[in-house]
Amino acid sequence: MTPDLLPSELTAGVLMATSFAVLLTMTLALIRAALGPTVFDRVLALNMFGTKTVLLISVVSFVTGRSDFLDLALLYSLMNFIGMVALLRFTQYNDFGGSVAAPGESETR
Amino acid sequence: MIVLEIASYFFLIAGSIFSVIGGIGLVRLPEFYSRMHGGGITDTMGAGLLIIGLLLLAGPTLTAFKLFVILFFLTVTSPSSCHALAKSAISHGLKPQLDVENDIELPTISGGNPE
Amino acid sequence: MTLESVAGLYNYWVVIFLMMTGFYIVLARKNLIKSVIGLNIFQTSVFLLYITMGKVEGGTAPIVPPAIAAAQAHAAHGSDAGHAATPHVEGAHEVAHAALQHGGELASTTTEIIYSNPLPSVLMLTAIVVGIATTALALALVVRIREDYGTVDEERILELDRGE
Amino acid sequence: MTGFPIIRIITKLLIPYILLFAFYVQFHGDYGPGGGFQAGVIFASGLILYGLVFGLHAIKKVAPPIVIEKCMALGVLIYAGTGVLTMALGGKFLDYSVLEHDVLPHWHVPSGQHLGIFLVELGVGITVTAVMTMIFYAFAGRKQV
Amino acid sequence: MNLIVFALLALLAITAVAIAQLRELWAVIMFTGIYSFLSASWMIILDAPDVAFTEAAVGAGISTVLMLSTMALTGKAEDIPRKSSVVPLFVVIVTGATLVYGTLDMPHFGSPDAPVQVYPDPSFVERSEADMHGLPNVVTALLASYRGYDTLGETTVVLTAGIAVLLILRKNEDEQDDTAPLARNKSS
Repeated sequence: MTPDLLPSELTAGVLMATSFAVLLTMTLALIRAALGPTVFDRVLALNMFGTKTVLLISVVSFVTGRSDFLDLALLYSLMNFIGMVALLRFTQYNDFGGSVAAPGESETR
Repeated sequence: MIVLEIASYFFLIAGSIFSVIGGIGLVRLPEFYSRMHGGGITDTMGAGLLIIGLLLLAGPTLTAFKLFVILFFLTVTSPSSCHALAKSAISHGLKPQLDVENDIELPTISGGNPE
Repeated sequence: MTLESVAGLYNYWVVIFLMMTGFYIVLARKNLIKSVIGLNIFQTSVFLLYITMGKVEGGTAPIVPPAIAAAQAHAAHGSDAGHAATPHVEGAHEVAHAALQHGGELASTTTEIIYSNPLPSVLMLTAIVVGIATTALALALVVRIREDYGTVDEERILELDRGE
Repeated sequence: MTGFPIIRIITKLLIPYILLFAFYVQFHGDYGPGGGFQAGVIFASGLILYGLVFGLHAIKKVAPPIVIEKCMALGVLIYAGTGVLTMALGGKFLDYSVLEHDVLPHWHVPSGQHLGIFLVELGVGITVTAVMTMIFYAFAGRKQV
Repeated sequence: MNLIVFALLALLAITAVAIAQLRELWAVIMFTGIYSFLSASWMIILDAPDVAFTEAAVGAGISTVLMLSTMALTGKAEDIPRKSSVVPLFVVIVTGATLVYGTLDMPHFGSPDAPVQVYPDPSFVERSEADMHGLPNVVTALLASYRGYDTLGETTVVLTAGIAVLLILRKNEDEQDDTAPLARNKSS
């Protein structure tokens, strides 16, 4: 480990507390995703879970002192958005290829 | 320097409190549209404050730039997908439960996507 | 079964739990898409097993931190003019030490940086992308099966094959 | 997704950054986490996001299947071609050290290994992007029976 | 740090069980995305950022899209359980117990004397410092240079799988759903 990159004791303590708060939130989101009576509850929980993962990665990269891994957090936020769009498209149109997209056209359903 | 650290502690702790509150709201609130409020709190206040705290901790480096980009992505993507979710829910006929005392005719929120 | 060995082995047990969950899904569920998902979980647990083996206690990721890397490159360019000669491993150590002393604020570290093993990472990295390609192949087969049999249920497909 | 104008706008806003990020991962892969496989997947996800939001015909205009099809093989060709190039220069197959003094002697490439890894990762990236995009086309272009 | 890992592993196990238990397929696919995010987070803590990068991009992005599009093509079939799940459970428990018994002789987690760490001596990190003239990412160096043949093979496998998917799924433009004679009388 590279000692110069590590945060000080107090900072590390605060970062650990923060990461536990984020983990707790992730657990709560997981509970909602498992319970979720409707589709939309689950998708909402998934969205929130993705955001929390981004935060967890950022905080953990500060704890371990390798903050050059923040690229990963960036990627997670992008992938979360793509997954959300795919789920929305699936719940709304239930197909992926259709010609629903041309501006001015009316929707197929 | 120490001021910055204390400020960052403040932001980090505030952000974690907001995310936990939002998480509790997501689990305990009665129906979808109010749960969305809980999700919104964690996605904006929680995430925003946490990343601002980390920004203060990072100082003016490449790390700070990356954090700023992450903040930008989060603030752009998360509320818009929440919006799309709500819109999709309304067009699927999921009606918000309104706690109304009298028997007033409910405002027609559910007619979002007439086809 | 001491506490020490529990602390040393629980990672493997979690991996085995995940692996068995995937296996159970493949065995117990009849839906073909669900089976593919079970295979995916199994696959991911294998990735995790390999990555777990590569971790070294107190190590960091096998990417040289930018500050040290810059110092190292500088030192390397300074010392041996041509790249043609193949330096020995001791040479590399000296370069690393020189880099540590070179990079001003890093001078206080007498301990060397420990890196985790990069080899499992490399193996799994390619395996993930190959895995998604083969998963896509499996899903394509599922789509074709659905088109020909009208169902993705294993038992139903077997019944149709028997001609009922 | 005509029902979601905000998603359309946000997607238009995001896609350049996704593609830029993919290039960053591709060409910065020697220095940080990343490389051809990851960059290919990210680039393909950018294209897939466009396809999801604006429809298959729009993405087929941007990335025509005929071109993408050729790119699938082009990546492997670049990879293997690097190996053949090193053989032609007198080294072993995929032994990048010989690239150092013979190819581009006036350009200040740090070393032959750097150049070789760059070319190889480029090939991997092209193949992975093309294959993922083609798989998406194949799945999305199919109608439900 | 250990506590974070414990919490992550617990979440991972819960997600896996949820995937096994849930009936609605699209919810299962959603949980697969969560599983992928979680395992990628664990990979970062286990010092493999490159793998985490790939896993996050593949598992949460492409894999979700592919599975959802497959579902869109196959219909929202519910996953009906078999009549008896005792036999699979028994098989799984026996296999798992055997594997756990096998781990008892494994080197402990993170031990630097494990065969994995000792065998290529000197390790690739030190070797690449000498060979690669200051290429910081050892994983990339290994992937593209030391194991160049292997990566060429993997790329070819990806290409082959892509071609196979195209061969299976591609239709001509004019040829519309004239396959599937069985499907018609079943689904009607």
